[in-house]
Amino acid sequence: MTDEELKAEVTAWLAANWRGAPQRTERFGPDPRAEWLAKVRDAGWAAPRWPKEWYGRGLSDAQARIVESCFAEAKAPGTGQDRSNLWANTALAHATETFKRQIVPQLLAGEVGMCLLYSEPGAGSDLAAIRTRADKVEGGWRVTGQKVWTSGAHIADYGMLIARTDWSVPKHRGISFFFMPMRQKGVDVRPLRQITDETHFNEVFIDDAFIPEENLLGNLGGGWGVLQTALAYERSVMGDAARGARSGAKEAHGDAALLELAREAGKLSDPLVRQDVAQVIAWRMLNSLNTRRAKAELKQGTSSSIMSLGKLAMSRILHEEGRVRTELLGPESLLQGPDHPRAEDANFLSLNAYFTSIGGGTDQIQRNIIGERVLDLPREPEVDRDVAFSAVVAGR
Amino acid sequence: MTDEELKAEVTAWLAANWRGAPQRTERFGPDPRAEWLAKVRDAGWAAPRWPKEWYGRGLSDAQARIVESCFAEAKAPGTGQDRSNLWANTALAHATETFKRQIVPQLLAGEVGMCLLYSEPGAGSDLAAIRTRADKVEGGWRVTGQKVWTSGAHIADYGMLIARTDWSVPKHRGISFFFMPMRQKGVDVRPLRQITDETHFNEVFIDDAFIPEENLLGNLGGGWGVLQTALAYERSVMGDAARGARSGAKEAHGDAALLELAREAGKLSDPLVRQDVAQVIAWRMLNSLNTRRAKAELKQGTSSSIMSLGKLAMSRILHEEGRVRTELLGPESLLQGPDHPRAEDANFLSLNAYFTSIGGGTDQIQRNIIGERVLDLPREPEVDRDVAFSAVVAGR
Amino acid sequence: MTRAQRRPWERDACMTQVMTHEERTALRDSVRRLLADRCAETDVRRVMASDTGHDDALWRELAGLGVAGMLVSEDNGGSGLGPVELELVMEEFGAALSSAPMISTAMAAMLLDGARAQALAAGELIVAVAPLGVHDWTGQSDVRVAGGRAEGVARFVPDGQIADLVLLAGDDGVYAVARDAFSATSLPVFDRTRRLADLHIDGPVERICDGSRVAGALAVGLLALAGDQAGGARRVLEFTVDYARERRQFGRAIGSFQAIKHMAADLLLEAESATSAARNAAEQLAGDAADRDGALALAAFACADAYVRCAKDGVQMHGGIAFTWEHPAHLYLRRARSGAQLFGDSRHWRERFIQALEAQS
Amino acid sequence: MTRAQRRPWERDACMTQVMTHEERTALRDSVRRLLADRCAETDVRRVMASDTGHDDALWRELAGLGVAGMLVSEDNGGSGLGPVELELVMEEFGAALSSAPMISTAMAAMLLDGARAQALAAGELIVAVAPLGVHDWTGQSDVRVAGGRAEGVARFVPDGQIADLVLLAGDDGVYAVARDAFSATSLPVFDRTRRLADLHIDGPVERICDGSRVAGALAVGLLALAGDQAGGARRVLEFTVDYARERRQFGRAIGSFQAIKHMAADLLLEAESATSAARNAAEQLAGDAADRDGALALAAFACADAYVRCAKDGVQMHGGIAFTWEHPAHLYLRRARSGAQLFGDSRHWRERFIQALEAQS
Repeated sequence: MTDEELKAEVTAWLAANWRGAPQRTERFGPDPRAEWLAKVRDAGWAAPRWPKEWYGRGLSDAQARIVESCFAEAKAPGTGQDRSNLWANTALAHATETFKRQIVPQLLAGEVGMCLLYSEPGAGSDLAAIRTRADKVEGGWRVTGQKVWTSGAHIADYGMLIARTDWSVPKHRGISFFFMPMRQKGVDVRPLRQITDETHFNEVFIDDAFIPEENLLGNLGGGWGVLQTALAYERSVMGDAARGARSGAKEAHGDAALLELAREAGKLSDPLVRQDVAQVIAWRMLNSLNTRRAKAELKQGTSSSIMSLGKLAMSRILHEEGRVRTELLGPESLLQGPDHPRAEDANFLSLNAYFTSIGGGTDQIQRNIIGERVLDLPREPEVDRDVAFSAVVAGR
Repeated sequence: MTDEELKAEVTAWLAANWRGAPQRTERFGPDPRAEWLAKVRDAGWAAPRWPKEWYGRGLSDAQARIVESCFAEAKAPGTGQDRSNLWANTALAHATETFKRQIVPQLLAGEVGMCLLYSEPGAGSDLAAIRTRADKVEGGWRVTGQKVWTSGAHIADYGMLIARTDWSVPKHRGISFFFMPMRQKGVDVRPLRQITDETHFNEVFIDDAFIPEENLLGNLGGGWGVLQTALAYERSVMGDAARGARSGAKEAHGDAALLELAREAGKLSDPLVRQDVAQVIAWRMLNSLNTRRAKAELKQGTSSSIMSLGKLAMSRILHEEGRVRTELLGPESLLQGPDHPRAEDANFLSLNAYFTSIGGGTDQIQRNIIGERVLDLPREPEVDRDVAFSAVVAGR
Repeated sequence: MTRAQRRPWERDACMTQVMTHEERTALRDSVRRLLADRCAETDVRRVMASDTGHDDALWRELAGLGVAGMLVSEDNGGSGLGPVELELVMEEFGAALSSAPMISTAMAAMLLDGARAQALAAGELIVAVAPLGVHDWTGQSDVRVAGGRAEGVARFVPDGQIADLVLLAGDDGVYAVARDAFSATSLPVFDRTRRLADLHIDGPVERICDGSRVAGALAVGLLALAGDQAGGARRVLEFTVDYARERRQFGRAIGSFQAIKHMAADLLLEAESATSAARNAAEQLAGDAADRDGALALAAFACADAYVRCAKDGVQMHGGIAFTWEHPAHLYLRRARSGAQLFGDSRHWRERFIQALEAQS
Repeated sequence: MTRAQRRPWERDACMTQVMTHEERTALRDSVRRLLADRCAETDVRRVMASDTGHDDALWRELAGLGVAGMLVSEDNGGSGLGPVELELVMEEFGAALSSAPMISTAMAAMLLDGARAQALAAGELIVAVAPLGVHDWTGQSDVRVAGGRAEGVARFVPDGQIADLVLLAGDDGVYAVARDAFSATSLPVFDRTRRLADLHIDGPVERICDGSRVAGALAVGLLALAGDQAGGARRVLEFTVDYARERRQFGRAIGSFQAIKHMAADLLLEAESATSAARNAAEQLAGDAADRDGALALAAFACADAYVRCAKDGVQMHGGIAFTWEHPAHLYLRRARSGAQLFGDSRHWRERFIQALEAQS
């Protein structure tokens, strides 16, 4: 099929079928657009790069992008999930045949809610130190443990879970990866209140919950590898989703916003304020320029070390912008709540900056990664590297 | 003897003997005041706390301070060496009887020049990793190796040397401590040019130099312990000798100096400059207040964790003052030399700040020490702790 | 305050006799014990959630220990102590996140006499102080006093929501405003351990002293805040270091990693410097020293900055656990942030500090 | 420079054709090879110790590669290249601590035409540029031009000590001063790789163009300096990281300690951001973009600050060895410090940056 034929087919199909769909407002949970998504899936547009057997059309990347651009033009959602659907990609790559048949179509249509069950209270920076255990029983596994920092667990049908299935080997080697059914006795989801007074996350208490045999992804004990591919998907999907302010335009913390706040506060003629505002805006711009350069260099085939710096840079930007906003507001920053949106923004930003500087690997872990993977500095001696995890636990 | 009698005796002795002496201008090397110092020594005033056998008078600390205050009043040097003479104290505590008899009187009279042979190019932060070797021969030791950051080596008669005498044990345990004769073939002293373009230090190349048997201090292999007491003496003697500017009053970098520079530069009305200047002066004051509080707490018998912070604090002060002075001078700071004393000061301070932030343990080492010894945080895993030093060297 | 103006702890004959080190330690320990018992984290959270943000029963008990009347002369039923003791006690209040109206009370003690001072010392009378005119650190109050009446709004007044009496403190005099002549709007504050109110004033006032006492009251308020900050900074560092010793990742206590260890060392320098600054300011104030203004200004910004940094880095060092509401780290961060604005920000006080240096040179 | 004013690389027809990525890389590589060969550390130290601070033979060779005439049009014997190529080459000059008079030459190329431009491109004519009036970043020059003569002192002029010709660049016009109409006092500079001179001018001048070209020349100078700084920052980080990989203490490479590793990671962010800023400024300048002034100002302070920080922390990370004269780390620190003053300090350029933002918003 030529590009033109493909374009014509997609356009015609959209013209015949697309009548709009409800907006998705929650990032997690069952998708209100499920009916439309099922239609897209059944027509083969959901994951056009995938083989026909898996609801796709086996298109090349270039052709798939044509499909995506037709959908984008029509403002219709649902295509390109072969790039963007974390859950479906992970399942397709690693699930058992039986389970894949069941779950992939549901995931493509957004018919099931999903969540991530990775971090634990005792395993944050050191994720491989998880202690949630999955013990083999007739027909599946019994799971007991506790997970934290889970988004959407209260509306999820399945959780992508890492749990320890072998305690006699070093920590990375005894982990397995599952799709755990969430709606069962033994899974208790509680909201986790953040320092920002929001509850975007849950704690999940798992007490003798059951996972059927076929819900194992990858090999038993090979969960760390599955996790790495899932995390890579997640990174490429989520991009840089650091949020700024709470009230008003959440992503509006560009250059103009801070300058505008300084002007509003009557402090734009203050030479100290000008230096501070200039520096924060400069860091934002430098981060954008770095990203742009990284992409350009990747295209030119030269390797780019710059990509990894974004999160660390953003962490400094957010903390420093919180400080400058606070300084700009003076006593007003003592307040919070809907009647004081500028103070709310400054305080929220100051606290939520930790979402970036701690979440998804602290700044400290990030510097380790940059030092070791980008600058090729030697790793630290790892005391638990070659030790059976049960011995590490006993050594506490 | 009553305090009054003691005071009368010292005063009378000084009245009878003290006629002034040449000033000492070099911190190292033979002392031009040697004749006077010998007189003080022979009268028993050089180290009044020491026993009579060792040129002292066996006085209590309180009485010794009376002697010191009489000397101070007369502006006569030479007493209180039982507190201040690093070399004599080390020798008295650890030298062999034979060597002590010879060297202690010479040291008290400043008749011999001394230097410290501790650091090596490969053993800076990790001082215990020295590789200068001392091999046993008939009647003494043969030494080969290289030392750096030695002050006064070119005018020294002896160097206090640490060298490795046993390679088969972990690094701290194979070190011995010597008084090495410097004026011999096999000891080559070369000036070391610093980034400030000064040469306060030397490199010392040692090639098969000889140390007589009796010049060993402490036990063979016990040098690390001797070193610790010598370092403790040194710290208490030297105090905080971080230097400031090169031209003019070297120690004048107090509060007034920076303020005065800002005024001279016509920038004292600049609000940014005012903030910067205020902050540097504040850090200096806080450091003084910390020191004062530490001393007061020590007197009250409560332990003080504050004392250890001074060097780290001073490091920040010096680097930041260098920055602010540079900022104050603007283009003038591009210059150097005697015709541009303000620029010379700013640039010297900016470079010489590393004397404090690197010398005598880098800021990084200092933070380790504070973290471990003051805050009781656990040490890092030490890969070379229990390994024969020869194996550590082989593992490079 | 003018040099000549004597403060309560100087006015009183017995006050020339300073407390001994042992007496001070005993006072501090008794406050510490009471707060450990009655101002534990659960109590702090309970008071945070309450309407008034005030634990009156605890305040009465503190008054019983002589804390409320610390700066009130013994003639007036107070303990007749001075800035050094105030600062020491405030370190405990700060460490415990106490919302007791101690800063307001200390300031009021510098302005009140007689029966009101007595009621203040007994913990029966809560008094808020609103600095006006050149002393208005908010820049937003607009109360005008004329003909025995006052009208306008005093903004961001600490403890205003529970005040029985308000003192308007301006250069031209100090005026008492009784309960029926003002209404308080409790402000929705980011730091719920330190309540603030806008006071809408409209009614008769009573002139209680001239303006020369105001600077002394403000100095005491600033000192009390500095003590609170120094105590808070040390406490947040303390529990952060405790956590770093216990929390294990990668098979090691996280405090064994240099990233954490070195942050802790830097914070120790900050927290100890803040403590030195606050205690020095107290001594200078007690001794009526020549560089008192500089010492106070230094304490103001050194303590504010140190607390913010310790609280901020403390959260970072904890990692995820401190991102939860139920962990106390953010309570300290909120308190540090509110203290850094109260009575003027660090930039203001650095400017005042260099002014003091200029005046001396 | 006014928007309408076209720069050489636009004036020339062939210049609309930008160099390909491969051509640029080839240019950079040839400069890099030449510098590796002829501007190694020993060469740098030799030139530092010399009276003139200039390696004329190397400069002629660089001219032979087309570097001196980079911004000179092909008509005038130049290479007719643009800001993007200039910036790239300057990164190499900065990395190698080259004292070649490239910044001056690039600025002069924006102001000269004809035979002089030709001699400039050939490396035969060294031209120093002294910005006057509103452009005088030193604030200390006092040259007056009137009646075909100039008199006064132009301060801190780069390469003034070797200049055959001086261009006085003011708002009201650009004037050439021949060798016999000025005398140069070579200044005792802290960074001996970047020589400066005070020029005592007294004699006839020749008006060569009006003042509208001056801003363009200054922009090119600023860009060249930014490139130098970005290249220097990356190089000092590079050899510091190399050292941290090799140097062992406590039985481990020091780069395995978080204290060193994390500093290196932070410096990488600085050095890469500087590089992005400098290259972006070059593109904006080449494209005559609307936010060119902002991009240049951003590069000016981002590159200066990044270089100072990388050079400073680089010394610290090395430890004692970098406190010696014979180690090259301090040469980079000196160069970073001199660049941070040249053409105005970071504070000045942050102010210009926010002005550019205001103009856009």
